[in-house]
Amino acid sequence: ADLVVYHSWSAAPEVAALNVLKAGIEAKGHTWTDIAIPHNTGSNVNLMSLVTGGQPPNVFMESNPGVYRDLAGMGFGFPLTQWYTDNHVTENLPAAVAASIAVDGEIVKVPTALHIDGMVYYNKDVAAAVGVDPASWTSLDAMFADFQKVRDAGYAPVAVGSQPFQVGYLMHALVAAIAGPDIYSSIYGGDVDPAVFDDPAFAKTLETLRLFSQEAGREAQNRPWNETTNQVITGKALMQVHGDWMKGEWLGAGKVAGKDFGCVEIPGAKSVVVTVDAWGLLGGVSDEMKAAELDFASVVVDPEIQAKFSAAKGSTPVRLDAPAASLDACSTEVLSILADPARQVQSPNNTVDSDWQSSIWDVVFNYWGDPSMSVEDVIAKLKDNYETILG
Amino acid sequence: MSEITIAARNAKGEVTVSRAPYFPRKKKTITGRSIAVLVFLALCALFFCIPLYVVVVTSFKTMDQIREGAMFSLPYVWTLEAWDHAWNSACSGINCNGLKVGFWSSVSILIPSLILSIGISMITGYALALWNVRWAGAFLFILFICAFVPFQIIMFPLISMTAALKVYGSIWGVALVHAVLAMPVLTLIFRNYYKDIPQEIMSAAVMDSGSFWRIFTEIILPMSGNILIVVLIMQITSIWNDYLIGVTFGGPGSQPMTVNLANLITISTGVTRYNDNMAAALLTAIPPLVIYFFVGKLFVQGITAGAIKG
Amino acid sequence: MPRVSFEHITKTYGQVQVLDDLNLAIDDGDFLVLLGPSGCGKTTLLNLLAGLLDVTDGRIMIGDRDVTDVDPKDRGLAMVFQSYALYPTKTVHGNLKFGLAASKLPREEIEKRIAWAAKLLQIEPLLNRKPANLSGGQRQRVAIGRALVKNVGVFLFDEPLSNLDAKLRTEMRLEIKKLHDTLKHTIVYVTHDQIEAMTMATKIAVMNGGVIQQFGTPDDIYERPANLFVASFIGSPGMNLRPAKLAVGGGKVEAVFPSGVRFDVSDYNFVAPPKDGEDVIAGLRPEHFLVGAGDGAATFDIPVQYAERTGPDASAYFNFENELLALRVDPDIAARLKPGEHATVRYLRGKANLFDARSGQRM
Amino acid sequence: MPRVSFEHITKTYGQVQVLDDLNLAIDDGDFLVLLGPSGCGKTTLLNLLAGLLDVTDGRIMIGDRDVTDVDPKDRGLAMVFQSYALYPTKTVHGNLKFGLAASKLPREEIEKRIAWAAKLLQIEPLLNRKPANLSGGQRQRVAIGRALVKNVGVFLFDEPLSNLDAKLRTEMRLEIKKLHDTLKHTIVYVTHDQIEAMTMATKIAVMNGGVIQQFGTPDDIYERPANLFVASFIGSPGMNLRPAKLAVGGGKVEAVFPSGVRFDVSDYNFVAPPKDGEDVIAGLRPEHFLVGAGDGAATFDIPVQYAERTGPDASAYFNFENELLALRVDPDIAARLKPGEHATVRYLRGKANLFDARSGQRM
Amino acid sequence: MALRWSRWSPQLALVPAIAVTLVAFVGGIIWTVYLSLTRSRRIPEYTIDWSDWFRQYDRLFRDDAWAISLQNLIILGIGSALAIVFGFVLAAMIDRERRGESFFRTVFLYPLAISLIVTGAAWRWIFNPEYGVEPFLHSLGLTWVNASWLSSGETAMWAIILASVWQSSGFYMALMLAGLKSINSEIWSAARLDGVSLWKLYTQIIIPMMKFTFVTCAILLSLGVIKAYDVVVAMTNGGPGQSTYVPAFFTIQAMTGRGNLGFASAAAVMMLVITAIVFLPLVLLTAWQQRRSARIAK
Ligand SMILES: Nc1ncnc2c1ncn2[C@@H]1O[C@H](COP(=O)(O)OP(=O)(O)OP(=O)(O)O)[C@@H](O)[C@H]1O
Ligand SMILES: Nc1ncnc2c1ncn2[C@@H]1O[C@H](COP(=O)(O)OP(=O)(O)OP(=O)(O)O)[C@@H](O)[C@H]1O
Ligand SMILES: [Mg+2]
Ligand SMILES: [Mg+2]
Repeated sequence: ADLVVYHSWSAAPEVAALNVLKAGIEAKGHTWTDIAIPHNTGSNVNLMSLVTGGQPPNVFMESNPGVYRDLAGMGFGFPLTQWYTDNHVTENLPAAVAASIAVDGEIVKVPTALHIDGMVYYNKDVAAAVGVDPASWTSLDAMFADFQKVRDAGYAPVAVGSQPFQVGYLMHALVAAIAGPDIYSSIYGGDVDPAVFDDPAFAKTLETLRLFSQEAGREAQNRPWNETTNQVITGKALMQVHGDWMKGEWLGAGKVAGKDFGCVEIPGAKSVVVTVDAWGLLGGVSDEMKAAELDFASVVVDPEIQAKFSAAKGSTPVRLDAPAASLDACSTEVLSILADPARQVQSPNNTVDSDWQSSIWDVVFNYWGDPSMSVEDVIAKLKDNYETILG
Repeated sequence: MSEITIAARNAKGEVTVSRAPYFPRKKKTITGRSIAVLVFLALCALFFCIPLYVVVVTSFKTMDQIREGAMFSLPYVWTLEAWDHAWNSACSGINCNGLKVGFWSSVSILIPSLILSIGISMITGYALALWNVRWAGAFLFILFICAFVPFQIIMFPLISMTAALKVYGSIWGVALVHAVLAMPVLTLIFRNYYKDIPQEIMSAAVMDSGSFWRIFTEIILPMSGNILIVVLIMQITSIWNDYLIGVTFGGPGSQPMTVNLANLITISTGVTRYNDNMAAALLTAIPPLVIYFFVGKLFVQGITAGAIKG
Repeated sequence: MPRVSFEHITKTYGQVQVLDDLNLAIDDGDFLVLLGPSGCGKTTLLNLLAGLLDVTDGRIMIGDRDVTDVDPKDRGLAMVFQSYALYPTKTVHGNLKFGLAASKLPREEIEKRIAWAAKLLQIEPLLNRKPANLSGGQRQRVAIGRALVKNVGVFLFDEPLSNLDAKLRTEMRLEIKKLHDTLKHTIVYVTHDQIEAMTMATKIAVMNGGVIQQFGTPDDIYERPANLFVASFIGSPGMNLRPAKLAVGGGKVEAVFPSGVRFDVSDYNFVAPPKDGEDVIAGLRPEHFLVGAGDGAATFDIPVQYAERTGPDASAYFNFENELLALRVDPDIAARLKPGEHATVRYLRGKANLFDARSGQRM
Repeated sequence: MPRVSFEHITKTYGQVQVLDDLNLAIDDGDFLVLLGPSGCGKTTLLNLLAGLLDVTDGRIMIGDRDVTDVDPKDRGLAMVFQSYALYPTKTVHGNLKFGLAASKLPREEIEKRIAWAAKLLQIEPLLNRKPANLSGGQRQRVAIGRALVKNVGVFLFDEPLSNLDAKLRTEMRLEIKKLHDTLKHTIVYVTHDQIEAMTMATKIAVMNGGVIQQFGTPDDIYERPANLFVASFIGSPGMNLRPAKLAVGGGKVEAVFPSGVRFDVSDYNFVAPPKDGEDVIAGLRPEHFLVGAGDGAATFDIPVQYAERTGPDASAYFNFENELLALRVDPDIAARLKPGEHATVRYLRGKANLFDARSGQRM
Repeated sequence: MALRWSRWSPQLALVPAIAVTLVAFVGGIIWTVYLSLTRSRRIPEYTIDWSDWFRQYDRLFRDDAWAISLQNLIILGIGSALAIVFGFVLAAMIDRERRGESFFRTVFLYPLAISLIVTGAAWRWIFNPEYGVEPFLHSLGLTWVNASWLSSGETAMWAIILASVWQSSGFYMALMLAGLKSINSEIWSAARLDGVSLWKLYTQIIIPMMKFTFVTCAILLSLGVIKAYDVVVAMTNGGPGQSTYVPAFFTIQAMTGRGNLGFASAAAVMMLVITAIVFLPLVLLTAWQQRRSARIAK
């Protein structure tokens, strides 16, 4: 059958990874029709308008649980729990993955890539030249303490891009790392509790974010994350804190993990944010099409293909039983971090109302760009938004 | 009688020959004020050309040179690599066939969109301006209001409507939406233009033929040259440059070139490949630019001929 | 070729009543000129006949047919417009052909008619040109041709000459008249130019304010205007209109002007017997004055104001009772009239017009 | 009030030569009318004088001043435009005042002049209106007012009446003439209307193709046209122009028409002695014919084509040597002329015009 | 003149347009107004909670980004008005100095042909503090220049205004040129003869005479300003912070970013209200003027 695949990827590593899947699909006798809508041009509304317009794609990349609920409400739900059990996939998934693919207790997504949202990737050459070792940092204070050295050596300590999405991700990674999983869940989890905004740990997080923002020069305005990454790759900056998908950029530039660049979690992190990129399948279609969609799912979660996919994309396989030989230093690091289920929290994309999330982004981004805005202002604003949106 | 005029003219001819200028005058050269005006205009023209210059120059540079900064400098080596890449192998999603794919789908969107949007508005404008229709005044007023309605306010309803008509996600869906959104303004433009067609011509045509369509095709349509040029140019550029409608209403295979371009520009690998981006941007802009350079004169003429009025 | 008649026609635009209970009948083969000042309703009347406007009340007959509600193209008439209304994008040939658009005639018949009209109007060499490339006179002929090919009995013309310069106008006037003489169509012709009306019409209807003031032959209109409006509208320089009092007695009827000048109107063809002391307006045409003493209805000894020569003629203006009195005189005589000097002028017998001062009607 | 003269003026637009070595001098207080067909260069000449166009070659003098390179506003003249060119955004008062903008006059002086002009032109009640709210005649007066307030010696008018209807045109014509009689300004007035030219001018310059064909008083122009162009341009219906051959002999000079009719021109005022057998064109004015036998320069017995009445007059057209011969006749006589019948007409002595058939110049 | 030839064909020919108007526009607006009263998220919900029907608007009025959007709308409106002024100046100069008319016209018009999505890239780059004009000017020694307008919330709107003036001036120039050419040439002659200074001539005569053209331009301009979306996406994507939000951008953002159809609908409805407030006076003015000029023509 002809599968219409909707996604928002078009960076080279992403496309390479998609091609891995495409080969798998075609091996099963299906064809792949591509609809690509870039990020930040309203991808999920576009998905919903495709659905409303009566042209829903068969397979779509989507994490937001709300979308799945909406689709189920419109008769397009495609429950997969049974299929996962029948095919013995569930038992091989890390806890964070298993948690993120279920919506209201029913598995509806097909996980394709695993990332940690806040990882430190640093240029080993720069580190060596300056004489700092990020792997040795045990706390953020230690990290900031080394920054002066980096500056003195003529490098930027940390590359940042002033874009809502980069700042938003950094923020929630910092919340998980500094304020810890409980506060994180009270903000970015399914049930928001505005009381945690008053927690001193949250204020500390904001102060830390301010430190990062001070690293952003005028030229950081609107700088895309791949350019940010590129500053580190080309040795202009020491490090970057971002989702580990930036590894794709490193690999794309022909660099080798562990040799050219290193990766560590945010120093002293109390917990890490796990992003699972996942596909949704369209229900309410013919049996033939359902079979084809399930073939797609089986290709995606196939351990061999996972390994190849991850290598291409720069992600970590979503299965614990993916061939270990294919893992690079950073993936190994990620999997080792994920060994402790208590230190994992889910990406907001999987849990939280997009309205709420984007309001946090707005507030945080304003804070980032406006030095005169105080921590108290942020907290007041967030509380206010909470009243409006969820209250 | 004709002989006579010739004779008179001959007489005048003879006088002319035997004459020398008595008060010869220096040929006037350009005045100071003219120079000032021309200099000012030239500076403005320069300002207007800056973005185009930057885009063009960059599209011919290598990435190495671009990294040096100096965006106003000329390329050290002129290379067509970026153009080739943008046209043939740039990726949009999983398909790396370059912009040429989107180019053709843009063309195939453009044509039905033009026909539909101009067709409906033209006939409506004609009926409103030259025929006696009921409630014409009220309808015109509503159209006038509609012309001001922001697209956003009816975007969502339009999705449902095109879905109900089973044209969502196809070229026809995009064409229909273009026609709907352009209809109020274009109708007003056509109506204003047709209003100036002498009433007597319509009277004559009604007495000669009386057929609505026949008068339209044989008399009015051929008289619409000026306005058609203006509207065509306006519509070609706005349809060709449209992104939002294409991305919202175009399904797989019917997304215009601008969507490809956005895919290319918004996310690209590693270093932003400015040269590729600029080449792609130029490729996207070429058709409307070509039209402007060649028929821009007619556009201004059309406007001057009263094509667009309040 | 049918008779055309308007019966009790009323026309209002919104609140404005433009025509009010108008009646008019045109005989077969007549050349009727509708003459009147701007805005008097001439075009309206023509458009009603053509069917381009709806009547508010009344009936329009062409021959025995009530055409009041018939579609314009089916009324069997053809119209020539002021600006010709040629289709600018069609060639002359195309213009003539489109005139037959609704007729469903066979091709050959259409071509035959076009050839006939083109020949008649001498526009054969122009058939492939566009109107923009024609001179004013040629356009005019094409417009007439477009009407001719329709082969109908009634022709309407709406000020077809008013866009032309004086010379061409004279020529086209003659051509239209010749055409009428040849083809004997019934013609309704609108103009506000009295020369046109006088020279072309077999009948003139003088209109004012939506009302027909007088309907008659050109001579009637000029020589025996029915009322003050017609009297003052026709003629250039206009008729001199002066208040006077009738003096009946001694076998004589005289009009006495305020200054005491007595004007003999005994030979006037009164409609009703004149009453002594009645207030009248006397209408004296400039061309019926003669300079110098002699026999006449009256003799004036009045000062010259000035004289002007207009080419073949001259007009002289005298002061009579503190108003200008216009006379048409010979240029040679005009040259001799010196402003300020007195001169004796007399008025021809039998040429005066008298109007009731109150009703304005001819007496 | 100064004398104006054009000396050897040449004007080209790009490649097109519009005026060629033109010379013309206007005396102080003259009312000069530039008369000619459309496109002959009248407006060009006026604009050169006003300084709105630059001459290509030649010199323009106003009084003793060479103004060829002087700025329009400093030439000391005022102009009234065809479309009046009133400033639509200003009131009448503002229009008059704006015309003095550059003059740096004291306020009171400006107001005094405006009051004077407004009074003279009777536009006092209109001073606060905008041009859009004025009638054609009122606009005309304001335009003249704007020129008057400038208090200059030379006035230029570019077809100021051509936008008006016939009646208003006659009135305005008189007003302008009166104004000239009162103020005695030098006036240069452009028109293509010969009636306007004949009635207003003290001098007329007839132009054609950028060349002055004749310069003289209205009578000169009408009675003694200098060449065929002037002869055919002036008069309506136009002069009848017919080829003939001179027959000199027996103390008589005669023009013999091809049909053999002999026309006695012994009393003609030849510039050069007439030669026997010379080819000439005879110019006969329609109004110099008389119907009936009697004394005259020639007698024709020719068939009537048709006659038309134009109100006070009538024109009759005869067939003479297969072309129409136009005559002006009395309406009563016209009524008696039946198409097809022969009639005898004669031409007044001493009224003929003769032109050299080759050069077209008056003999 | 109202003519009688009314038959079925013209009425029928209007059916598509009337259908489009009623269904798409009138229907669409009603639909959106309705949605703005619901709690619709990504897909429409059709239940209205009447006890709290105003919630979306309530939220909108308290939303800082919305306030910024409105403020920016005004700034953009005032700023873009420069396009009219600039367009007029260009037109006046081209009209006076006929040399090179067609060349200048083409140059000033070409930005209209290109989508800002395309030229936005160039503009962003021009304002880039690393590669753009600023380092270029600094290298010329003009180190006091700050041309990195996109980097700060205070100046980012300037960049947007500049780009939109750049894009639209040509169009206004064309309209103005048309207006200027329709002015009777004798007015210029009269003014020259009167010795009126150019400044006075333009300010007191020409510009007032062209007020109709100016009103047209103003209508088109405000239309463009209210609908402005592309230019923001192309130049700043709303940033820095939310400093360059405008209502149209806000609305789309509410739909795409926040996935909140009800909220977006409320914003869209407010856009319509603003449009009405801005245009009603203009529309009435135009209608009044037209009636007046029609009366004068009589
Ligand atoms: N559509 C209309 N609405 C209102 N009044 C109108 C309309 N058309 C014409 N009129 C009025 O009707 C009257 C007669 O108009 P009509 O056009 O018949 O005059 P006319 O005699 O042809 O004048 P003209 O010589 O100027 O052509 C005028 O007063 C005119 O203002
Ligand atoms: N700007 C110009 N460029 C080229 N030719 C011109 C220009 N202005 C006038 N002409 C030509 O010069 C000739 C004289 O023009 P002008 O306007 O002086 O005529 P005119 O006698 O005033 O005619 P009208 O009676 O029509 O006003 C015409 O043939 C005209 O075509
Ligand atoms: Mg009329
Ligand atoms: Mg002229």
